[in-house]
Amino acid sequence: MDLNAGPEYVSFRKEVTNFLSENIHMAGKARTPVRPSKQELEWQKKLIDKGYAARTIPQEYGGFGADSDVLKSRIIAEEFSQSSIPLGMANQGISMLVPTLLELGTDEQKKSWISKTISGEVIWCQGYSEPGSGSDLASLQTKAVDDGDDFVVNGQKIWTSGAQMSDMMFCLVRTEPDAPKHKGISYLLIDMKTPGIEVRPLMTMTGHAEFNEVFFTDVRVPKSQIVGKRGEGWYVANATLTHERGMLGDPNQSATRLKEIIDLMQEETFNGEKLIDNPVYLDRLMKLQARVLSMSFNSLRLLTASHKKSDAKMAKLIVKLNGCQLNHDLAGFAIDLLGELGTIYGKSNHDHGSGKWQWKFMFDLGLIIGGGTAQIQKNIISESGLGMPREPKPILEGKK
Amino acid sequence: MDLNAGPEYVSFRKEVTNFLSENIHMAGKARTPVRPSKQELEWQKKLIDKGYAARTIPQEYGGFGADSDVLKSRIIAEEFSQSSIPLGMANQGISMLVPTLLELGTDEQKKSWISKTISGEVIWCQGYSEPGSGSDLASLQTKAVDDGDDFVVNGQKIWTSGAQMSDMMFCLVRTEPDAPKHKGISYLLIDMKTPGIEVRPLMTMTGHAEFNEVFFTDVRVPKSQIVGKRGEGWYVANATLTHERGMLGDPNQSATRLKEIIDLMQEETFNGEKLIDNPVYLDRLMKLQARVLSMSFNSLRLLTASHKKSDAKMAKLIVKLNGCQLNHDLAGFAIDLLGELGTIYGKSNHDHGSGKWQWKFMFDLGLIIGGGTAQIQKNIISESGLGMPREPKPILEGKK
Amino acid sequence: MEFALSEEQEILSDSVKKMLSENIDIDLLRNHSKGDEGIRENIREIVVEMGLPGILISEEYGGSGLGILEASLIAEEFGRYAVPTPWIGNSVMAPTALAFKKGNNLAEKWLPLIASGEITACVALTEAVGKRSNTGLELNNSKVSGTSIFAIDGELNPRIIITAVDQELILIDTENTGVTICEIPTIDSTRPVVEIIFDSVDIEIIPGGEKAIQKTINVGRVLLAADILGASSNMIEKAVEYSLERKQFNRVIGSFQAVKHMCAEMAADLEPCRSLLWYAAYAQDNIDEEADLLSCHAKAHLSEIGQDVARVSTQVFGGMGFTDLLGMHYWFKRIGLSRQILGGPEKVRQEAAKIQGFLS
Amino acid sequence: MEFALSEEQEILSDSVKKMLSENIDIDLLRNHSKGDEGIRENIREIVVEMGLPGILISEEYGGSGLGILEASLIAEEFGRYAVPTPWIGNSVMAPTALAFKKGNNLAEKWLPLIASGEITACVALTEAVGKRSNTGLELNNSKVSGTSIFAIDGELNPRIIITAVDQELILIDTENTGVTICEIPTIDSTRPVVEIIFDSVDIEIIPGGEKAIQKTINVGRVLLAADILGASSNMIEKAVEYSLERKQFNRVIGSFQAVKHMCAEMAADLEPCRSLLWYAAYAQDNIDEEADLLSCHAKAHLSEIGQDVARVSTQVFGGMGFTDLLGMHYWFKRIGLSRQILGGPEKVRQEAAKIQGFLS
Repeated sequence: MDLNAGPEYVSFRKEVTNFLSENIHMAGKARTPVRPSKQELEWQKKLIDKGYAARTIPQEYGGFGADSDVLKSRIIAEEFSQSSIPLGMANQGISMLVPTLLELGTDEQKKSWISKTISGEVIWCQGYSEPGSGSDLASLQTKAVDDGDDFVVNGQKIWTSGAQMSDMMFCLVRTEPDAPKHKGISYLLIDMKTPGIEVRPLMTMTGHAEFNEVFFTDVRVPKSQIVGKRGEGWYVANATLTHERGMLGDPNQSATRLKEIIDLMQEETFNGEKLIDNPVYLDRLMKLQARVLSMSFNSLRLLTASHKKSDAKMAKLIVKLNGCQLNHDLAGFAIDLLGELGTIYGKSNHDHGSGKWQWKFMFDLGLIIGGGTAQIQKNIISESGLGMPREPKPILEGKK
Repeated sequence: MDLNAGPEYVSFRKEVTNFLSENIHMAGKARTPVRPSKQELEWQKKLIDKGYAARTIPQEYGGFGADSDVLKSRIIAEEFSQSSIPLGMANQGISMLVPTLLELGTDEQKKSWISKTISGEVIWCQGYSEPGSGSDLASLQTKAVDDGDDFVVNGQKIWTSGAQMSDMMFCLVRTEPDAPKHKGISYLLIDMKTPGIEVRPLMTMTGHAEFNEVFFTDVRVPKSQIVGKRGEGWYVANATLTHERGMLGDPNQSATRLKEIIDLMQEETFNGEKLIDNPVYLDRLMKLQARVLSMSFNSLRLLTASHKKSDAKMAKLIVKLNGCQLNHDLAGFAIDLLGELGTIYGKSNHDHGSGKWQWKFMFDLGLIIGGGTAQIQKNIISESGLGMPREPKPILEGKK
Repeated sequence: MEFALSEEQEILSDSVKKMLSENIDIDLLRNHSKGDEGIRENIREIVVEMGLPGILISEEYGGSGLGILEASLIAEEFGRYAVPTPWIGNSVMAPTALAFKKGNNLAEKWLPLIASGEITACVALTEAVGKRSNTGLELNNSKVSGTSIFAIDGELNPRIIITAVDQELILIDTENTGVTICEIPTIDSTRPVVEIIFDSVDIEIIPGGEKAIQKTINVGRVLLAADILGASSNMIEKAVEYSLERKQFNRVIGSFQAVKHMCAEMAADLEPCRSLLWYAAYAQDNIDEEADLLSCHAKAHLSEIGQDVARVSTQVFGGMGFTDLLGMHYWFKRIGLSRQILGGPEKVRQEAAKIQGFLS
Repeated sequence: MEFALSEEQEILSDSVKKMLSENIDIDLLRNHSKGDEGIRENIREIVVEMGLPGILISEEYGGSGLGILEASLIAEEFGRYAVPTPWIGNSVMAPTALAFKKGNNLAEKWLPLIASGEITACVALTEAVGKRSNTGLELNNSKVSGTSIFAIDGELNPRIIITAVDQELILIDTENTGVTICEIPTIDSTRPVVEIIFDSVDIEIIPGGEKAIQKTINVGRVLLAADILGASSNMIEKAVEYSLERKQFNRVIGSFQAVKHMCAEMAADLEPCRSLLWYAAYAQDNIDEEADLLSCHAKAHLSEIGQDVARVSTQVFGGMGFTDLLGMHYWFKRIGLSRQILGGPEKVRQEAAKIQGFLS
């Protein structure tokens, strides 16, 4: 254990803070997915030039080309977060497709897509889940039938965020309907302007359409657009799925929320008494603080493990389950603190910020469900983490 | 809804309280299972004569012979409990065997055993569970082989309370080893003095031996000692098993505990401050009080349902699960209130009553497990209560 | 002693349920939440036709003279169907306030109008439970000024407002000048709440003082608990139904032990709440000395259990529960609002402790 | 920055584990709990032989000069094996108290004797955390009288007792007259605690005042948390093992989703505690401004999670968990004692709030 940074990192942090103080005026704000503006594209370019975005992506594909150094990556993340500046563009193309192509794409695919993706020229959405295939993702039914130089795709995807403004989708389709379910899937890159694709916004409980449904009717996709081999799409997707799960339940977010809650308790009153002076609320706050600290330190542990290229095992497996529940509980506490005012969801003279908390309370419940439900997470923890057996296969009853 | 008792019940309650105030000097104290003393046998006789014990058992079998009236039964229970007097002898012979014999015993069995059992002359223990058969009780392996006029019993039982001082055991054994597991069981009455029976006390986490193991080696049991038909023991036992489950998680016990906890909070201090003045403890107390009240009222609801001979369904199914957990949580709260002192388990100048709470805390955890684990209870609630399907049968893997 | 609903109570509950099942469905809730005002008027008409606004009002004033338990049974069904109509303020709290002292002028004047459905009454007692910043009323020269928020049943041009100032219940006729009412947008689109600004408005005092205020709050709390009970029951029922249809891994998800146990835990938590609620409701009319405490426990405990049920059942629905498609979020949010109004769980438990003489 | 154990720390932890796995088993715990005093002496010898009592004591006094993190790793293993030997008081709290101010006479005199294992030190700070009735010390003419309960590591004829009076840490040589020590019987037979009665006994003041008292309590709390971590880890590990052996319904019970999820929840709750503990232990030696707060959080949070793990893992063991046969109750009870000493969860969270300036 040594929580002091070495001198190399101290000076690197200084470099980042200097950059930020000089250039902060150029940065945009974090926004819900929309096409990047000209200013944002320029900012992204600047970040890549400095190595604050696309840091480890080889220069030949438009990246900065640095060696992997998780500590520096963390310093960058921390300093950008401190300044409330988004760390370059964040989208599923950058976080999921690019690592996949780097590992499994053909040379031509790498050259065609990586540079355009990290620069923000091409925006991607993800086409994995289907209405009938959630926890059992591998049962997906969207078909891609071999027809000359193309696959012809028919089916439906769901939970596709940003679909309406994306150029491309990376997508799982069933190419071999007779193979066992995990072996009949292929990973396709689909141009969203292809005829036969319809995007419909999907309204959620929050009252917003954070996701979409995407319908495919006889959509032709050139065979060259397959990543990995035909029938191996499940394995192509899986590396990055793990990556996605690691991103859910971010402890930095929990820590920020806790700080906001303490501020709220110091500002708000009930019957003239400050909320921070209520012993029962304080006890609840301390319980939550212990959980937040535990997850923050767990994340430092993961960082070190990643730095040392060692497997953090259980410490990693539990992040999504714990983190999403913690974030949900924090939002629920904030709502309770605000009492009646905590239910306000819209414009009102008496709005003390509850809209944000209510949105989080609901959206985080969605995150507890999405990206592998809590139940699936517990299966994974018990099987991969504790070595307990998989559910035995049931004897299927005769069809009715 | 009408929570007023009718005039018949008001006068019945008066009769009971009069009896108690006149005769209280004759009553013994509730004790862990030992053979009843002469005084206790006399007291039991008096109670049966008055109809406060063995109330609904026909006079020909030594009972009082009253019609069933759950309200009067409750009044008796309440008043005896108020006076801290045990409601006659309570043992598994009376609570489980007698109802079974009344329903399914031969005339001769009824005449032989019921009167002696309720009078306390014959004491019974129960032989159901085995080390390998807990949740899956029907997998029991104790064998009874047909040999002339007798069955010859070999095997082992566990969780047998009072075995060392019992005259007889009602016992489940496997008589048809080749039948499906539920259909190969018979219900036998076994004399505990038969050669080949060994009783070993079973020490539990509480440090006491509340239960025993019983070993059978070539124990001969006359065939006339079977209750119900051969191979139907599972169904014979099941009626009274339900009865046993209903008894666990008694809300009267929870209410008594809550009252004791409030007394404790009013007496004990920490750093000179009364515990009852600590807002965080009070919040915890109020949460527990709401649960206690809910379960008490639930029990009134069950009482009325039983009175009207209607099926209380879910309200009944949840009693064991909720009640045992609630009692455990109450004990845990009492321990927390006492802090360090709450861990004292034995004679000490600083004993503020923690021994009782620690024993309950552990024994109640045993009750959460015993008599159908919490997991089995949840299966039952979801299947019988909510109509969800049973676990599908797994495809068994080949033997290694 | 009979701890069960009477036949009449069962019939009342069933008839309300039948009426609601015929008139309320998810499309209606959706259209209502999008601002279709006609829906409020229509449902209000049906409710009035059934005589429900007069449920607590004595027969001499044109009501049916029933009790809080009957009102709770109706509230439970209103919760089950997430009914968008005035109920707890108009038909329960206001009549309780007005009838606290028998035979006063205000009761004579207004109760018949509430019973007949001619007017609606709005109840503004949030500040009597606890004040947030920038709220509260004060009296000057017998006129009231100030702001009350989260007033209940103020959406249909209420003719009267019942609120409290200086430990007295007061009544305001909204035909007087100086009253401004506007809806506060909350998560729960099924039950609008309003903000009322009083600018030197004439008042009348409803007799009964602090005790009348407390009793009015008590019945409001019991009724909110009943609403949560109904909403939660519905969420469990629908979650079980869904789990028996939805398949993953070639099995209905309701056959997985994890899902079964989630449902079993919800049911085990909720079922005893029904008995708690019955007792609490019965106590309001029949056991004076337990009425305060039981209303607190019913409100706090159902708020906690209801929140758990809302969360867990949404998880059983999975992604579908998170979307608007099934519409289960209307219940999730309705439970969320009920939890906070007339005192959140911590506040109400604190009161429960004080009632018993703890926490001086 | 490296948030991981160093190679040296791993080696230390492994060597302690190896020593314990060779010397401690369930039969030994059982015999010890039945009063076999020889066991205490034997284990003490082995622990001394490994140099563990001197772990925190600087090399000049014959120790190995390591830190609280190293001591916590040892405590974790002691918890995992439920080791019946003085540790937290003797080897951690006492040296921390004595070395708070560098180079004082008392340190010079006693630390070498603790390091070498020649004496044991008992720490009696229960009343500095919070007084129960009929306890507490007072000073008259530089002599101490009164009662301290739940003193730690007083079972092997301790030569010195460290306690506090009037905001000062004090040291009592038990060779002075007037000290009576007797064991308090608790649920946890593996770690005896004692009651000490002082009857006008000579004292010496350990320099450092309130800060020294606080620091001594802090490290005690961190070490108790470490003990809970080890004990809980063991319970989960053994529960999983058992679930893979025990069959019901023709399947190992570990293949039932209910059992799998119970185990997964325990693991998910416990795993982040390890990071919390490492940080809290590291902070005691390296981050002064966070040391107080983190020791509170580690103690309170591990007490809560530990209790859950103890309960749930016992349920996984089923009836066997409730009997004495597997002996898992030694860990259940050890966790139970650790939860209560040096401040139960509510008390310690209250301190955590105060440290941050909340709750004036």
